[in-house]
Amino acid sequence: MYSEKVMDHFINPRNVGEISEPDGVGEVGNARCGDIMKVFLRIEDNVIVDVKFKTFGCAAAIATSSMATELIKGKSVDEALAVTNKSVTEALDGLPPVKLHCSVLAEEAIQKAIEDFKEKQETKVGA
Amino acid sequence: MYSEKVMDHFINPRNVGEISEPDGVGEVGNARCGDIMKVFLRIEDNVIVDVKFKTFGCAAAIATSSMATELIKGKSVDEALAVTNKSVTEALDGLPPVKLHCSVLAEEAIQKAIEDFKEKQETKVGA
Amino acid sequence: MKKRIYFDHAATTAINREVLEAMLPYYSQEFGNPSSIHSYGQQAKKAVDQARDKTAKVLNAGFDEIFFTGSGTEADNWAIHGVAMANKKKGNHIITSAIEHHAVLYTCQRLEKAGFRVTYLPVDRYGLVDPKQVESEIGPDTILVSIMLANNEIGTIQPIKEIGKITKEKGVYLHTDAVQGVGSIAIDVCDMNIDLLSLSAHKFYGPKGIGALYIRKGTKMTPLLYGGAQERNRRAGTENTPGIVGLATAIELARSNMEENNQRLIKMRDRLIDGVMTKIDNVVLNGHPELRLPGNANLSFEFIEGESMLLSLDLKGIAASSGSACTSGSLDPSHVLLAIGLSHEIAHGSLRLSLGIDNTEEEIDYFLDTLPEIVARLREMSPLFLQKKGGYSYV
Amino acid sequence: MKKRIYFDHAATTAINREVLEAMLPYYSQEFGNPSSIHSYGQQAKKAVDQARDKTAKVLNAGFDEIFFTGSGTEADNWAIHGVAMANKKKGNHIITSAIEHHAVLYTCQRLEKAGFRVTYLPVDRYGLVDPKQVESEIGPDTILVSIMLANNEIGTIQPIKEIGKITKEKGVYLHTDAVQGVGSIAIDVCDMNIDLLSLSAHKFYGPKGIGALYIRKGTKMTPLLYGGAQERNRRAGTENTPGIVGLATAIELARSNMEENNQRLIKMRDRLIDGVMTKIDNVVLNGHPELRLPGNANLSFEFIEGESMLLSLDLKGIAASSGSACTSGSLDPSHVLLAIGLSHEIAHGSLRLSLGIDNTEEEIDYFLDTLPEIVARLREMSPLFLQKKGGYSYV
Ligand SMILES: Cc1ncc(COP(=O)(O)O)c(C=O)c1O
Ligand SMILES: Cc1ncc(COP(=O)(O)O)c(C=O)c1O
Repeated sequence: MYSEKVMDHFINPRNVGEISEPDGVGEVGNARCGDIMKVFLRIEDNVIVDVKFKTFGCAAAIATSSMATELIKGKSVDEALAVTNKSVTEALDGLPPVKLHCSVLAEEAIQKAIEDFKEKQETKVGA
Repeated sequence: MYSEKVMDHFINPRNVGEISEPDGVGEVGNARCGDIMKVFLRIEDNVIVDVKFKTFGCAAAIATSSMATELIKGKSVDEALAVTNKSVTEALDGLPPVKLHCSVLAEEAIQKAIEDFKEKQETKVGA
Repeated sequence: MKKRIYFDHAATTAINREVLEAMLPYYSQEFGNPSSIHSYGQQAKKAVDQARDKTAKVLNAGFDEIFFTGSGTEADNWAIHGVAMANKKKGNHIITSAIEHHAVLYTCQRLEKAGFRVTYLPVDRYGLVDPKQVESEIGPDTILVSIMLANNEIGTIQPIKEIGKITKEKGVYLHTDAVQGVGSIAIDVCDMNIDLLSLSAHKFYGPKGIGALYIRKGTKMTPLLYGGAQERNRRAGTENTPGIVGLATAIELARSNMEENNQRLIKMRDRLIDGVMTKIDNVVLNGHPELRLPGNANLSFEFIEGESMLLSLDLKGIAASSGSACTSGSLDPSHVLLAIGLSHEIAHGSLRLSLGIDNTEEEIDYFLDTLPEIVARLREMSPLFLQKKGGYSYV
Repeated sequence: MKKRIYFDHAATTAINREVLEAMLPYYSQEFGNPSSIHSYGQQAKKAVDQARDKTAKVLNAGFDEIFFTGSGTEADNWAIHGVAMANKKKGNHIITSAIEHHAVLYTCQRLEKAGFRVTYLPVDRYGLVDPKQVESEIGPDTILVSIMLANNEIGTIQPIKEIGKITKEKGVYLHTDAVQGVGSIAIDVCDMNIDLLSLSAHKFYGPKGIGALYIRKGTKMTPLLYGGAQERNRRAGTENTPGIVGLATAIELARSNMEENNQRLIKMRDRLIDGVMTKIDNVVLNGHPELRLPGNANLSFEFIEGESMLLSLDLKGIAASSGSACTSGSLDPSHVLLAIGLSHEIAHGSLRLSLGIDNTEEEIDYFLDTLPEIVARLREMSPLFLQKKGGYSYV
């Protein structure tokens, strides 16, 4: 059903965990629909130096969370914003059609975390 | 499908043939429906001393023809009239339900042959 | 052991050993439900997918245009009922032929009760549908044409490719019941413009209880069976994995041995027909002399009735059929034989001999030695023959 | 070889060797079409008749009340659609439950589109239908009640005998989907006043692609499949002789080993449930504590999602299911779990373990050793668990 890469990221998900006092946090999805992803970012000089996640969901949700965090790690904030559900899915060698919607979760969570980061920045700048 | 008795009478039908100048002849059925039976009777002192038949039809039609002629052979005309499709069927250890109608053929052919005999009698008596 | 000769391959066939071998693992080790996401299920799903791919390739169809069913009958019912239900806003007219299998005819009759109008095209004396007539019957409310690829009784092969050109041009769906054609006729659903095609594995040395419907992508139709999401939500019910694998193995084998088998069968069949015609008088060959299934010989013997021939042959170890096996419970002579213009009388005396890959030339010899006596004996017993000899005849 | 443990017997079962052995002759030597009148056909017909007789006896039904179908799904569709169509002049109301299999639910929905009115009875938190509610919903236009014997997801066994008393008294047909019940529940269609009953062989160690519908004599219903005169003109299609023989062999075996198997299964199942509840927190048992199928354990694990549990178990060699295998392609949590009142969140975290005759106590041990780590690992990864630990919870 799933590609080997998906299974690898499901069995050994990278970047699981939390970051205390993160520079940006994003949470999307809801338990009603069966998947939630929460992303924690540590950003220095506009570069994502660390990223962690927690995900409630199926194997596809967990694997895309893992892959997406890998893809943005070490990237600039703008580069990270360019990571789409398509690029995550491709990096995983594809997903079954019924699971494609899961890959949107990671894209949205990252965007939300970066928004959160930017808002915090503005607050700091404003302060 | 058929009982052993039916198969026996189909494989070795008794009384197949014709009687030249019979005392009674009866033919029933039609080729359109797939079965025809023709019965020839030789009657002496109101007793059926010989009987022959020709039948066009399925195994059940042939077997009932054979059995029915056996049942009336040596019987009085009145006894022969009492032979019903039911008694023929029973003598054959039954017939499949879809084939029950075949047994009516023999009953009717015999009745018709006896009628024919009686008509001829009357003509003779009348003459 | 008693000699046993099987000349009833149109009714059903014995499974090919290779096919059975291919099926067995899916009963025992690989028994998972293809809808299950664990490894048992995924292995079964892979087998089903491979089988779908094989089947599609043989018909030159797409992988996702093949739907497995529980029988050829289900495929026929589904095709016709499904297209009718989904397209009734477009029109309520269906065209079929007078010599279709009952799986098609009775489905059409059922739709007539539901307000559809059905045209049952006549056939000529060889059993052929005239494509021009198909064309002229298609009106603005016509939604479906259903014409069989080859007839199960008389073996006549229809000009489906010509009909397909017409239906394509007119924008009407074409269904073909190919249950008898698979294995002897090369089928290319693209080239022939077929939109729906039914098949049944047990007719080509595959297992019983499994069929398939090819449905061209984009065809609007409703399901026949509702329930689980199997077959991409279009045909519910746990997949019959061994059956599906068996069907695919059988269709591939049948296709790759087709030319060779056909040659052999045609030779045997023609010898059988010629032999019967030479040895026995008052015999008629039913169906088309050339456009017929390689294994099919359908002959009518005047003055005698089919079942007594069948049983007499059976006692000599020869299995044959009179009309379709499926209608043998019926009392009426075959609707196919009547449609080609036979009188009831002669239709009653029909014998179908359908040869298959296991038959031999020796079996043809034995048959040709055996049949004349049987016919003679039954004719001797027949009052019709009596009349014939006497100078007049009912027939 | 890798350890492989199959805890998904509700999805499908491996065929019993004895069953397969009984089937094999009908693929090869005894391959005739039961409708053929020659000896090949008659031998096959005898096998079909014997199978019908065996199947009837197990259900305490009459020989001519058993009709073989291509699946449990077909039997369900046929029962409901057939009764509805044949009795629509009498009434257009059908009563069923909210937790039926989709083969029943979707057939009912299709009938709603055709003008029928369907009442979907709620169930209590154990999944039980209330017979009193059945009674009070029956009106003058009610023609059919369809309530399953046992649920495929949560295993709850319905009070069919009580419902049967009511439907009999009210003169309404009772259909029961017994697909999950056969083999673990003693069925007597007379005693239970069942008019129609569906079953599917692959659920009780029989072959896939074969089912049966019991139809009480005199029940008014239309066919679902039209064509040949098979099954006394009520279900067309060449008989799947090997499948039919397999079904009959399997149902007899299942019945004769039932008490013994049930005892074993209940013991293993209860140890499994108790073990999980003891070792893992925040787990809910779904279904009725006692009125449940002997092999069924359905548990919901808070904070985590079912599929990731399934795949994690699969990687450890354990095959399980989350909700019904048939609905695993779907994204919504199971309609059954929602109907017993679970929140969506918890329903998503459900795991069905369905034990069968091949399972051992050692396998239960292995499972109880394996599951806690998996749940812990997934919970560690879950933001819901985080919140829970942090003092508040979504659930
Ligand atoms: C032309 C044709 N169509 C349909 C069928 C029905 O196939 P099945 O009996 O396998 O369902 C048959 C065979 O009986 C057939 O010969
Ligand atoms: C309760 C119930 N009814 C009907 C079915 C359908 O049976 P099948 O998939 O064998 O057609 C199933 C199994 O999937 C079931 O569990």
